[in-house]
Amino acid sequence: MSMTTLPQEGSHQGLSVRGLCKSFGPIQVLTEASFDVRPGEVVALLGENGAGKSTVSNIIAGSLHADRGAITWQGKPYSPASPAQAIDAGIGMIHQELKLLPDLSVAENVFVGRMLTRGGAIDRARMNERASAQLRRLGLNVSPDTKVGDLRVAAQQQVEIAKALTLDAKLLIFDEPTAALGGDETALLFEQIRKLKAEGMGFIYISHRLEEIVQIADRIVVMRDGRVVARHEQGDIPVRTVVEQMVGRSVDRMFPTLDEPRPEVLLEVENLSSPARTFNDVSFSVRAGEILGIAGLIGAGRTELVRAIAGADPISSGKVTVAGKPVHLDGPAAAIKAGVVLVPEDRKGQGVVLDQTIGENLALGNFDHVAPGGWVFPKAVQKFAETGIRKLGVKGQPNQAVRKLSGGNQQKVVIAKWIARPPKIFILDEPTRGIDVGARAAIYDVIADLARSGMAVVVVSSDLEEVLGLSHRVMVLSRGRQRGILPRAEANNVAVMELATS
Amino acid sequence: AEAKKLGLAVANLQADFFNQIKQSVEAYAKEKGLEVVTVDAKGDSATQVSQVQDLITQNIDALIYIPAGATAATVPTKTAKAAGIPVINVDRNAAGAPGDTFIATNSVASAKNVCDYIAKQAGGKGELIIIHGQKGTTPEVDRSKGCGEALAGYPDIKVVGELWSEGWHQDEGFKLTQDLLQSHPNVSIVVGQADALALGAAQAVKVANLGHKVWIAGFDGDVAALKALKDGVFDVTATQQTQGMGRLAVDSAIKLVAGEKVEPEQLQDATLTTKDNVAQFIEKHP
Amino acid sequence: MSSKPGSADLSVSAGEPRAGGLKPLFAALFAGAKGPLIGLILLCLVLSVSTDTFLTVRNILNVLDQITVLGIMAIGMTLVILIGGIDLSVGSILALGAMVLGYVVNPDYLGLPIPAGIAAALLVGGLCGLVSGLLVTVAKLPPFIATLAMMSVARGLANIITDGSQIVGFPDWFTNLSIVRHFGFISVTVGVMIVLGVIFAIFLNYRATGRNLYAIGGSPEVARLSGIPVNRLTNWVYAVCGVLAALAGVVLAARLDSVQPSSGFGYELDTIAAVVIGGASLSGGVGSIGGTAIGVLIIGVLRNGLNLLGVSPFIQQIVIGVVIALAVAADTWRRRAK
Amino acid sequence: MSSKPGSADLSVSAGEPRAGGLKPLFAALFAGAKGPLIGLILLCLVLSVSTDTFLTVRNILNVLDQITVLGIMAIGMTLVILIGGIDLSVGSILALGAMVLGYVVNPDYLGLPIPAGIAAALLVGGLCGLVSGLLVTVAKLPPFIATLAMMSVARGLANIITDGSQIVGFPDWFTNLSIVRHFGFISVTVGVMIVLGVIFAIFLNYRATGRNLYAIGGSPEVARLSGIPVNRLTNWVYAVCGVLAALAGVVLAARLDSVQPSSGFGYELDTIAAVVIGGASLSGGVGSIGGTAIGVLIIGVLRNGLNLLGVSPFIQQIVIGVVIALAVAADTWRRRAK
Ligand SMILES: Nc1ncnc2c1ncn2[C@@H]1O[C@H](COP(=O)(O)OP(=O)(O)OP(=O)(O)O)[C@@H](O)[C@H]1O
Ligand SMILES: Nc1ncnc2c1ncn2[C@@H]1O[C@H](COP(=O)(O)OP(=O)(O)OP(=O)(O)O)[C@@H](O)[C@H]1O
Ligand SMILES: [Mg+2]
Ligand SMILES: [Mg+2]
Repeated sequence: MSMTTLPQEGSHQGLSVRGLCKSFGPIQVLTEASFDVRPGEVVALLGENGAGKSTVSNIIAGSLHADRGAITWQGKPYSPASPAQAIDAGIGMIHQELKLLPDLSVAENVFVGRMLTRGGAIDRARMNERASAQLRRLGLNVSPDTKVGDLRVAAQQQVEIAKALTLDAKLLIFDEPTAALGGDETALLFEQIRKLKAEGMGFIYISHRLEEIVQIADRIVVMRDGRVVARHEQGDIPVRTVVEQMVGRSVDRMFPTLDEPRPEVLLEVENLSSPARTFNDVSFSVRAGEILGIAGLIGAGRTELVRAIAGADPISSGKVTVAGKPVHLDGPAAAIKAGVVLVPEDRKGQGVVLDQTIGENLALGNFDHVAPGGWVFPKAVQKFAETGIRKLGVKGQPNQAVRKLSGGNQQKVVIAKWIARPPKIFILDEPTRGIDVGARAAIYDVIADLARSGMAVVVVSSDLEEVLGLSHRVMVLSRGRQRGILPRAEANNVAVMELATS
Repeated sequence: AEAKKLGLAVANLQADFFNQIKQSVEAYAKEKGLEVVTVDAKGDSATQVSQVQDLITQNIDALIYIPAGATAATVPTKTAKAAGIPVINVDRNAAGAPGDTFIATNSVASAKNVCDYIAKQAGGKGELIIIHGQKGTTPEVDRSKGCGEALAGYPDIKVVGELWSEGWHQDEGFKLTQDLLQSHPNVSIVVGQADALALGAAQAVKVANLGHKVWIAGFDGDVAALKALKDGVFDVTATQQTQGMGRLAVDSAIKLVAGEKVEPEQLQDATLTTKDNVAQFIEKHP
Repeated sequence: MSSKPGSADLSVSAGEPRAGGLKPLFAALFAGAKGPLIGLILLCLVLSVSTDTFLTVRNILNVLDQITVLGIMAIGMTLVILIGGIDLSVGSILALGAMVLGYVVNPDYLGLPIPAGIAAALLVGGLCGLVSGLLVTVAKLPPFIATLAMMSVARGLANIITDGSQIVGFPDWFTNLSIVRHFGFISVTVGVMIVLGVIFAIFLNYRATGRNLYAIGGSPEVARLSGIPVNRLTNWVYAVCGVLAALAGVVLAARLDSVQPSSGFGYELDTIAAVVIGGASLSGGVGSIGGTAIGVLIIGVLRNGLNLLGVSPFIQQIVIGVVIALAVAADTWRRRAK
Repeated sequence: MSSKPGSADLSVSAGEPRAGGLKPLFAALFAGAKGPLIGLILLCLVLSVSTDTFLTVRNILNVLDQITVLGIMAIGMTLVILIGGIDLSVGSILALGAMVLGYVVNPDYLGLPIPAGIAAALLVGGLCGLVSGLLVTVAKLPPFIATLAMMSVARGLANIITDGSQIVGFPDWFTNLSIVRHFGFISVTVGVMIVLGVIFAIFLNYRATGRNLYAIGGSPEVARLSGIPVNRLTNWVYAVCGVLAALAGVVLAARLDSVQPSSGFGYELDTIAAVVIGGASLSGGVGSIGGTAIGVLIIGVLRNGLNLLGVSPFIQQIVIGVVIALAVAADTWRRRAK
């Protein structure tokens, strides 16, 4: 394990973090964390869900305060009392959870808190122009007057990135900026980062997509359970090594072996179209024990499609049959009753009630199982929750508020919720967004187990490796239309991308 | 000129007293073949100013004005007069800008009668509590004054507690009395400054189960209260001549429009009403 | 705060109930209202010391009587606020319910038996609530506007029934419901309030539908995606709130032995205040019947106490404002001290 | 609804203003209030046809006079609601401001010149608002509770000044401010309301601080992370709302030529209603002065029109409820039709 000794703090013009400690109540989430970020370099901060990456970042960005430890920034002691002070000092951050204002325009979101003015009045033209330019560089072509709430998640993420990039910052912290992005958007982002790097800007880069790290990181800091367990002086460390350091054991394989599907068809989708034509005339079927992957570029209509199948959005025409019985798609309740469940894409807005506990979230929608005769016994809920927590390895207690979980653990709660029913059709939209490698392997195992137990599973993912590694067959969507279904043997990067861009 | 259309600006139709006057004005005007446009200020003088403006816009020939708010506002009267419309003030008059005539009950004198009666009935001694109306309003001030004058003649009657309601409501009368009886269980006289308050007080006395007679006085002579009085729920009230005042207001309006002279003040007596004479008022409200 | 994994957490905090675990009844009941509870206790202590009448059985029974109407309405309002709504129409529905009762049973009008009158009142209240609910779920009006409209309409209807006059006189057995104290201490109306409170507390804590209301308040979208019939439950909640408001009207009728279209004016603010003082959040998802009970009691005890002290009405207004602010702020301080 | 990249989007809708170009003033002003605007226009049309007095210059000037008090308060309330707050104390602060004015200028009391009285009134109003703001930002009270407490305290203070009595009589030039119509049509008080409306519309649309209020309402957390001084601005907003409520009290004093401690009772609901009818969301971040103007006008025109039609008061209550619901529902239908 490489653990270089750190230079004297403040010995360079960048950021030195020394011995940061932080507890939430009785739990210590950060123990003696130390590392450096020098001007003009990208430091990747890696670690499992709940390792403390966001916590240390929030302390640097002024939205949390350390219990102990010191930070030096540009040679001077630095302890921001508020995000405003951090921004003034030249340190900005993109938070893991989207921090946008849905009712304001794209341009206003980009410049919130530091609107451009001329003669005391807001200079909309200049704000629009600069926001547009920055967004175009990131590959997003929307009017800067669009309300952010009207954008899909990926575009919102890009707005968030644009917001950070237009900051007049010397150090930027990116907490999982690419979780919602596709390959092209990510490449464009890296291009921006490299350019700014050349201008002397420093970056802390957090991601669970380890393949990105090789491309962008100059150095790597690995955290586990709130401690820095490794520091690498170069970015091209074998993924295997990093993973071992992150999870404290070796992860021998990522994807599980898949069993042969059973012959009977469980899910039959025929000529499904949405009113807004975000998907059009889509037909496919999934057999019991089969995993169907749905691939496509961002905005291909995958989310809309699976939401419609789960009854969350209306359709304009078409038919969905589950186990030979047609489903009336008039709301999620009907779909759930018919055995169709969905793990939605936007976990914060659609997956969990943030202010409720893990136990309550798991029980929600499952009372027909947890509460015999409609009576909710706390013990039954507790047991149910413990089972779900154990199965998915959620780092938390049934009585803990979901808001206080790390992002990855929140995602696990959403998946855990539906497992116990058990449903017939299990649909997962971006199931491993923001989930660490170790847990990801665990989730893949769970998904394979679901199939093995006889469910039909549908997995939507922008992570091509994931779709390919996990699916019996891969359906590719492009601009709302079904471009083909590839069997496992024929599904590879090139074939899928070809269809996706057609 | 001949009156065709009357404007009626009521202080607050949720108070039975005002509602009675309104019903009387409307009924009597219909008899006389006049149109009446009624507006209800719901107790707010600013609203009433707006409403009077609206009435004037409709070219009313005369305004019957029952001022809303704690005390009479002058602006409606001024505005109407500026538009050449005669104003008949009912119940309250504004010091700075009196109406062409003022129709009201002589509150001070009537309240004095009521308190005098109840004091006498109680044998001129005992503990007394007062449930006031909304503090600072004209009727509250006048009725307190009248009652105070009467009680001055009964040195053996001790006022042991008084509380103020915020909106003359019956449930307030109930609660306030209940709370006062807590500290003063020996009370033998309750003065409610309005029938609603008295009825609430009566209910509180009933609930308290004090074991001795408590004399209860009200004021106004609300239709419903008179029935209760007959049933012995409480003991005395002063019946204001709501019907009479309504008719008088319409007659005055007709006269004023026709250019005839009307007395600037037409004070009505409120009749002391007890179980003995209540039947006639239930039969036909004065 | 959250307990360490595996460690025995002995301190039970009301703020974050142990949902999965054995949720102590006390914690569940007063979730989020520990500060106000402290406030209430302090208030009672101060009044017990400063007056010799406050802490008498009779006075306490009086306070219970006095809060019945507010208490019953506050139960319905708790449900509405839990799902992230608000109901401004309760005061008007109270008046409408009472007037319907009076109209149906008074010999001068329909003269039917009391039970018929009560049924009619509750039905009308429920219908009003249902209309509010439909305005929210179908016409997509903000609850504030939907119930503001209903507030105006219901008040108008209450007035029209008798052209604004009151109706006096009910049979003795009916008014006795709020007067005669059974078992030496409890009147039927107070009993009804307590029973309703217990039923709804159980419903909210131990029935699946009750838990679902919390989820709706926490996030209607998540609830919908979890298969909860959000719109249907929303309609029900407003309807139940309407029924309870009308029931409060019936109780008021028994209490006053009369009904009047002006009653309940301004009660909406009192009711909402009671629920919010009790720790509920107007953005939904947080609140409890126990908390509401505390809120109702704070308001009731405060008014009663100030009257016992003979405080002048204007000073009362100031004291009430200050005490309400302090009672709720106590919760902030308590959390901060932790 | 994002416009297709590259395609020329010619339809300019108010809800989703046009890309890139100058945000049309109209769209910005009435953002989110197109439905109510349609409602207002329909209302005016119906009244113009059904009465021969509604569409007269005199009546329109009357309506403007009548809405001044509500309009001025609604401007402050718009700011408060924009940042996700609510202010229940405006009616009481109005009364307190008016009483302070009366106390300072009336010869029976201090007898100082009117400008001193106005300054004192605005100062007291601002202080009350500031206290509400501090209760929200420092004591962390929910705005509903903080301003409910202030509502009670301010009313108490207003009453105490003269022990509940009114103060009558101001110099003629003062009352003329609301009576004399300059340039043949506009009184000073109406002028003040319009100027304030324009100033605050500009502030909200074109000043960075104004836009920051939208950000705070959208998400205080995001605003804080973006370096916006959330607490400071929140305090300011409540203070400004207090100042405007006191100013409304001054206007009312000129209008009534007297001040009374009971005035403004229940105005909080009217004011909040006007803002919400105008398309603002009680959860914050959405709303505009233009929308509020429409809300205020709908309430004003409705009351005026029903009086002109001679509709009986009880029926009026029903009609007002129905029209408010319809006006706001129009927005739902408009969106759905799209
Ligand atoms: N406000 C809070 N209160 C209590 N515990 C918290 C709070 N915020 C975070 N935690 C806990 O602190 C630990 C570290 O969380 P953090 O968000 O820093 O993890 P992370 O490394 O960013 O994980 P992920 O990759 O899932 O985002 C977690 O166990 C989390 O549950
Ligand atoms: N909230 C929204 N408002 C308007 N258009 C939307 C919205 N969400 C999605 N769209 C549009 O619908 C289409 C399909 O989007 P969808 O989110 O289903 O795509 P996806 O393939 O799931 O991509 P993603 O990776 O973003 O989830 C896109 O053209 C997108 O612009
Ligand atoms: Mg994180
Ligand atoms: Mg998607």
